[in-house]
Amino acid sequence: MEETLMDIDLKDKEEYIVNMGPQHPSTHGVLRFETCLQGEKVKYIIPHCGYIHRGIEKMCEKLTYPQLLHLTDRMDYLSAHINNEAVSLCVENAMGIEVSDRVKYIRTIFAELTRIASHQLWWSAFGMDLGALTTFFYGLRDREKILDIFEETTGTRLIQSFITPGGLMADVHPNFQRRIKEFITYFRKKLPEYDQLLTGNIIFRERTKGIGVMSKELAIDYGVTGPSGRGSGFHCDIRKIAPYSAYPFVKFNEIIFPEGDTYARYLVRMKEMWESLNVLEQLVDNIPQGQIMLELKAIKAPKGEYYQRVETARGELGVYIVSDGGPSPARMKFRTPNFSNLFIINKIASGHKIADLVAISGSLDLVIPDIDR
Amino acid sequence: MALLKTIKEVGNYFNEIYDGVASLVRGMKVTGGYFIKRGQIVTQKYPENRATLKMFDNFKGELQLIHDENNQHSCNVCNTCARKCPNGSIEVIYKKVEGADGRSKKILDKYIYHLETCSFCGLCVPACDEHALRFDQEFEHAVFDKSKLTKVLNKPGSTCKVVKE
Amino acid sequence: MNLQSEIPLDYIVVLSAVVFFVGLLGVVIRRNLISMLMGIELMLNAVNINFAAFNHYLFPNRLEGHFFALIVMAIAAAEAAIAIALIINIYRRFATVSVDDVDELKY
Amino acid sequence: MGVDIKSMPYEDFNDNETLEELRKSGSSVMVTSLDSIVNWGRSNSVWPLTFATSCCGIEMMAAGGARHDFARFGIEVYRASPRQADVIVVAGTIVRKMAPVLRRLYDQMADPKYVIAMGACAVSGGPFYYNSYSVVRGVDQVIPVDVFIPGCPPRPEALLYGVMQLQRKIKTQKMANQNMEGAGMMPEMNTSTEDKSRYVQPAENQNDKSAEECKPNNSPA
Amino acid sequence: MESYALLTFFLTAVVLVGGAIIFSHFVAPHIPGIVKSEPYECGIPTEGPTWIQFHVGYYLFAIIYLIFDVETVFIYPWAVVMREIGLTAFFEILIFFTVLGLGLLYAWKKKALIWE
Amino acid sequence: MYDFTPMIDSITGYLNGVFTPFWAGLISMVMLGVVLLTVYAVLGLYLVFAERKICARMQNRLGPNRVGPFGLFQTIADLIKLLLKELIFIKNADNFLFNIAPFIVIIASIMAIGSIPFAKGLQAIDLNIGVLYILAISSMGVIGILIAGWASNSKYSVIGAMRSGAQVISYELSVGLALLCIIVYAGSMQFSEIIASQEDGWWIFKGHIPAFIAFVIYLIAGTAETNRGPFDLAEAESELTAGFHTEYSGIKFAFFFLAEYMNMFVIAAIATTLFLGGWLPFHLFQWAGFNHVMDYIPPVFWFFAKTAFVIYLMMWFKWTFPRLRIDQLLALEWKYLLPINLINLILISFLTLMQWHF
Amino acid sequence: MQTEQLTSLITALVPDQKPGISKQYPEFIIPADKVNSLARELKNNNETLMDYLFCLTAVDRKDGFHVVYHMTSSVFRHTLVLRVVLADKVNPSVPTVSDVWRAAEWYEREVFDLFGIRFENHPNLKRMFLDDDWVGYPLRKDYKDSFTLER
Amino acid sequence: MTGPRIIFYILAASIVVFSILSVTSRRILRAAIYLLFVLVAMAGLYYMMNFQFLAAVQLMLYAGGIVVLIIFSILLTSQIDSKLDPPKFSHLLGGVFTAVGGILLSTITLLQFVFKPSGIAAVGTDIRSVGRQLMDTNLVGYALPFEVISVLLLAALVGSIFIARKDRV
Ligand code: SF4
Ligand code: SF4
Ligand code: SF4
Repeated sequence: MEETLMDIDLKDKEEYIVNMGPQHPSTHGVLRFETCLQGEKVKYIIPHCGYIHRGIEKMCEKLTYPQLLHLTDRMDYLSAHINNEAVSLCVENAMGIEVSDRVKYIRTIFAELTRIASHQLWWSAFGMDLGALTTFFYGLRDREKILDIFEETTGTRLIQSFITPGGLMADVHPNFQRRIKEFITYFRKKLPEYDQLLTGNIIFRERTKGIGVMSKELAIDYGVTGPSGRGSGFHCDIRKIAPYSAYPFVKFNEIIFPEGDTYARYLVRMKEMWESLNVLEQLVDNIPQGQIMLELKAIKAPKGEYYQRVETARGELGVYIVSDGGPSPARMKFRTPNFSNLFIINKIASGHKIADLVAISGSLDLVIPDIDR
Repeated sequence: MALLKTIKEVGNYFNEIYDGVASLVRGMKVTGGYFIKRGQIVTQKYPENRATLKMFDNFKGELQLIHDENNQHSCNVCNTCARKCPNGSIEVIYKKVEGADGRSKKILDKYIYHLETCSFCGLCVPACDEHALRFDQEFEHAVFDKSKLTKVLNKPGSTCKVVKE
Repeated sequence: MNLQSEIPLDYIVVLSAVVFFVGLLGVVIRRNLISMLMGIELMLNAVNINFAAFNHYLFPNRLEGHFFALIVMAIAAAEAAIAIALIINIYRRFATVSVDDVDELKY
Repeated sequence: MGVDIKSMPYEDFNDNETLEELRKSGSSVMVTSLDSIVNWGRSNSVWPLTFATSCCGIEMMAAGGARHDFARFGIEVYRASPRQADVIVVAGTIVRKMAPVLRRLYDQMADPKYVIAMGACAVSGGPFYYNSYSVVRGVDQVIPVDVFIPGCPPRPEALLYGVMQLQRKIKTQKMANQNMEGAGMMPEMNTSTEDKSRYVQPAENQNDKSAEECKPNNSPA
Repeated sequence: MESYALLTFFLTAVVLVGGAIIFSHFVAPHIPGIVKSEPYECGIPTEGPTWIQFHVGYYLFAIIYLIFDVETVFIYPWAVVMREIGLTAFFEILIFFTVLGLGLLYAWKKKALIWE
Repeated sequence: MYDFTPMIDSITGYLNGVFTPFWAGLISMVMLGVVLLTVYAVLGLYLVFAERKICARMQNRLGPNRVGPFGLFQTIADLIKLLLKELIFIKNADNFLFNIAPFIVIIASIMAIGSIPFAKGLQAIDLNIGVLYILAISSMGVIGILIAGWASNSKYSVIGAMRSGAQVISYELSVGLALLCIIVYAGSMQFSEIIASQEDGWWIFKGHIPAFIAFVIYLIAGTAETNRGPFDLAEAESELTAGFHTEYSGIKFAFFFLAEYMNMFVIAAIATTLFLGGWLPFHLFQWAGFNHVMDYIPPVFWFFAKTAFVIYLMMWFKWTFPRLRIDQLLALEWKYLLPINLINLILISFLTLMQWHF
Repeated sequence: MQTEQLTSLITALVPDQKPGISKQYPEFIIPADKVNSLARELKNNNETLMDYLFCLTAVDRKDGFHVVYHMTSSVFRHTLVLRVVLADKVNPSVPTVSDVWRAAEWYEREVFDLFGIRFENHPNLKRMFLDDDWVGYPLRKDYKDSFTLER
Repeated sequence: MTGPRIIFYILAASIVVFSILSVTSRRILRAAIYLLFVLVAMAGLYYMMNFQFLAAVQLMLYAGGIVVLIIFSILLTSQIDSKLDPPKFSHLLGGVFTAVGGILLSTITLLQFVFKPSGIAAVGTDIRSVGRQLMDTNLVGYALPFEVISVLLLAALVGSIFIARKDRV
């Protein structure tokens, strides 16, 4: 198969191998691309992962359900909340309990805020990858507003640890709604600026349009989901396919662009931020009253196997729990979005230039611990 | 016909240039705007603003064993918090003492808190039925010596309010 | 500054002769095409010095030597461009830039 | 003299004892004024290596962002090449596969070089201290660490505080023994041929100091 | 005086760089190591030769540059006297540019201006 | 007013009076060298500082502010740090070339700075081929970059060097051609004469649109020639870590860093001199009063203000735009700038022929 | 497609299938040697079109390793789970499905890395997360090493 | 000893030394750098002869153009640790003999001839007179060569692209 060109010998003298990573600014962490180049053209890429394989799945087998949430937090740390939501939902399904609407609403609000924050960070970093250094600061500036909302309620910024099977760790702070409304108005003003700075820019468009084209079939075959998949026209938003939490109560559009190039993936995320703002607007004023935490004697999934799919900021997260009926799972598997999204890179980036490789890997929005777990 | 096409091509060539330059100028307006406008700087000057810097009430800084003014805490050595902690950051070490009624009682000897492994998951504080724990607002932890991060939370000479039989 | 009054013309002419023959030496002893090209450049430069020097010393009222030097430079540049193109082509075909190897590898 | 940091009183720093020891240790030569100039330069211009492995890296980026602005300390010049960097902020988990890489990066940095271990993972393995088969329990097993910043992840302010601690530490150094200091207490190792056994050794159990009878209780409920 | 000034510039630069490097050599720490002196490649020992075989198409840029460099060199004297000489100079440069424009067009059409 | 010629003459006169010509020459050389060095160092340090502050402000942050008042000593601290940083020798690298590369880039930039007219009479050297001299000297810098990348024996370096080589040589053409436009207008290559020709208006104003186009092209090409963003492909951080100077540490690296900024200054200073009237004050046609007030501002100030403006433009570019890809970069030069430039030049010569400029 | 139809379809293809464990999705336990052909059929059959394999993993149970395939159709949106039980706990092996779904290539590598299950005909079965010289397969229940600290 | 003389001797010495180094160095890129030094020193020489324009052209064309081209081609064809073969002994012998013999012969010949300084007043060698003569369409002018050069350059351009493009491997 042409994907695994590990053993191709360098017959052509003009080819050479360059390592990008583990410590490389473009890989956003400790990914390693073993890149074979011809001139500046990428012949093929072999991604090497495992530089941050922390053995989370094994560790989960030793921890109780509430405890292991602090590990899933750290898997895809940019959608920490959504990861936890997935686990909690899975455990709740297993136990056959249903949380109150209030919890659902708050969870969804958190999830959407997380999504926006994650996309903001991605936007910042993507601009950096392409050499537009100022985007980094604008994205982070606006992200701080969301982090403030998180911190006020949960006490931590990046990794909230706010959710637990059966409900939430605490009720939201009284300022919660006000701050979110402020944020919505604020960010609606700032988003057009993002467009002026980057989206419309001719250099940016030249750098992204037609680069790294991924067809819909390819996306499905490789299991590329999330904004990257939707940029190829793959209808894969779990929030629509299998709505959970408060998503059945809100109206929103699934953003789909059929082109499949880097620019399309970019646009999906930009539009998703608008869409998330809409979702937030629908939810924030209508948070019903209700119990924050169900009274549970013990959190134990009954014997059996359970699977839960949710949509994180990067795509479909699946949580697969095999339980023996004890307080901790017998096997815990995370089907993480980035794991699948990563391996498409050889397919879509070979044939382009090195600079395009950076753009493409940026547009896939990789979070390495999510790949390695 | 060919001439028309050429003209069109040349027109496109210049159109492209115009569009490109216009988009560049739009981008420059954003950055330039921030450069000119006053009061856009959002930087908090951390060490300078220490006096006014206040964390949110919920901020999880460092675990604290609550002591009242009599230097008393309310930990009764039930060890729930240590069991709840996912990464063993808490060790509750007790010693047995002879109570007044002759029965031996467990009292807290050392409440060891490993700040270096704590992941601030917040499971320990609600786990304590005695409400003996809380998070304080401290975040300036950096040290030169790793062993300084293992802390004993009960203050020297402190006693327990409620003594478990 | 006027070199005319400070240094005899002979010095410069001898200097140019030295450079010329050093360039020749380079062409002779090196088998690498690029090195040989560098030798040739040296020789051309030696000639240019003469043009300039004779102009400066003997016919300061005219600019002929100056122009000759100028044109030699232009031609040298064109020659270098073609030569490098040839060398690279040879390199591509034989994966070597040594005359000896190319000689052996004749097609 | 020497270890004052602008807008931050000396007493408000942690771990002043170790600092005092550092000041006393080494050669008996007093910190000369030349040293203080040199240290002033070095401490105010610590350029970090672009190196972030996981979650803590995001907070490091946030510290560089507009709100917290690393740059005020003059350390915003992120260098991607270890040759030009002064400090390696280990922000995130280091696993056994990564440890040789980290070591190599550290070895390739030009002296004087410093290490900040940011976050619980880098300090001790953090949430992955127990039960993980691949996480290195603290980067101090791999490279010599100057400043430890606990937290998971530490706030950007905590990182800034850690940087100030590093600046204080730099200010205690002496030119005279710069060829010994900073090079680290660990000999360089050749990562290409190195045997990985050093990370495979179980770390010293931190529970050693705890009393025996507590152990059984510590298992998960 | 001019040539002395030029000489001064040159010497200043040499003194600046040389002095700084020598100074640095004496005062900076120097702790050599095997790994330290190996080439850097993102923390991974380099695979294969560090020397890169370049795509040979690259040198075309250098060649085209050289040709146009010669051209610009010859335009300078023209530019200075353009004003005085007027029409003749204008036509001469017109011819000159036309011929070279053809060259550029040729290079363009032959796709010599594409960096791969 | 504010003519430096008498001052310099009197200094030379004094020296010649006291010492023998040989010693007088030597002393004036030393003085010139010291002055140049000071200017160079101060400019270099504060350009770096200014860039950090300016970009900080564009990004809603403060920038360095803790070292000295407003962080003014920040770059000095950096300099001290870099001076005291270990110089690493790379295995298998060609040490001779590795060490000589910083010399070449710095020599190129210092020699270029020397001939810039800071004010009337405040010019170390006024060659009759001034513009050509600067171009010739700065074409030397690329050799430094090429051998730096090559001698490092690292893959990133070589790719960076190759890119930067292709980039710099390409854009040199545009720089030259854009300057030629003004040379045609002014009919001279001597800086003093070019400035003198702008007494009645700067070329960018009185040269019609072609002069403006030339200015824009010059700015783009100049930015590219100094390897600055958005054309910083040679050290494209997200691709090649640090590009051609990946393996350089300590003060050697600092010199590449410095040379980049100084080249930027040279580019801006030439733009000022040729397009913006050099040290001439800003005049509005007939407003004698206004013009008179302007005349009171010393020419050095005018020069630096204009240069600062151009430098600010270049920084503005850098901090706003994404980086180009290498093939786009070369296409921009060969397919847009160069043809436009050639046509522009013909247009300008036509304008000159017809005497249609002001 | 409804569960009943699926059941009949799969029974037709693999007569010795057994109903699965989980109740959440329709699930079938199939013998190891049939997995590749069944997968191909499920993907290409116009009524199932299981073109999206969203999860492939393994579980270490008492009766052997279970390899579990979660798949869905991007057209019909029905989900199906296949399960293969490998009783051999020392040298488990199963045919690859990476020629059916590309995504499987890396899932299988991961499973090989962490469980030591061999996937026959896999194009590139190598360690993925762990070093090449790592001993043992960490996600097996009996995995022990000297490094892990148990709590 | 006057200033110009010192400078001349320095320049001459560096020309000779670096040109010898350039042909004897076994590292080819070093050889190119030595060549660069020779060329720069020659530019200095032109400068001292008042041919400022020629000096600048020398720098721009030779140092900035041809040397860059040569470095490019070296980068494309040789490795950093590869050294040039030491010359064959016969070649070396022949080469040194020719060179030394040639130098001696020509020096002797040249020294026998007495160049008489012309004593004619120098015309301006500044760029303007160069330009005037270059644009001059009279018999003494160089307008025709000027145009011919453009054709030459065109030919070189087309030729080199043609050579480089032909049968791409
Ligand atoms: S702190 Fe609370 S939970 Fe922990 S041992 Fe004491 S009483 Fe028990
Ligand atoms: S916050 Fe979590 S990790 Fe920290 S001590 Fe409490 S339970 Fe343990
Ligand atoms: S310390 Fe916590 S936040 Fe930091 S890398 Fe480790 S798990 Fe992530």
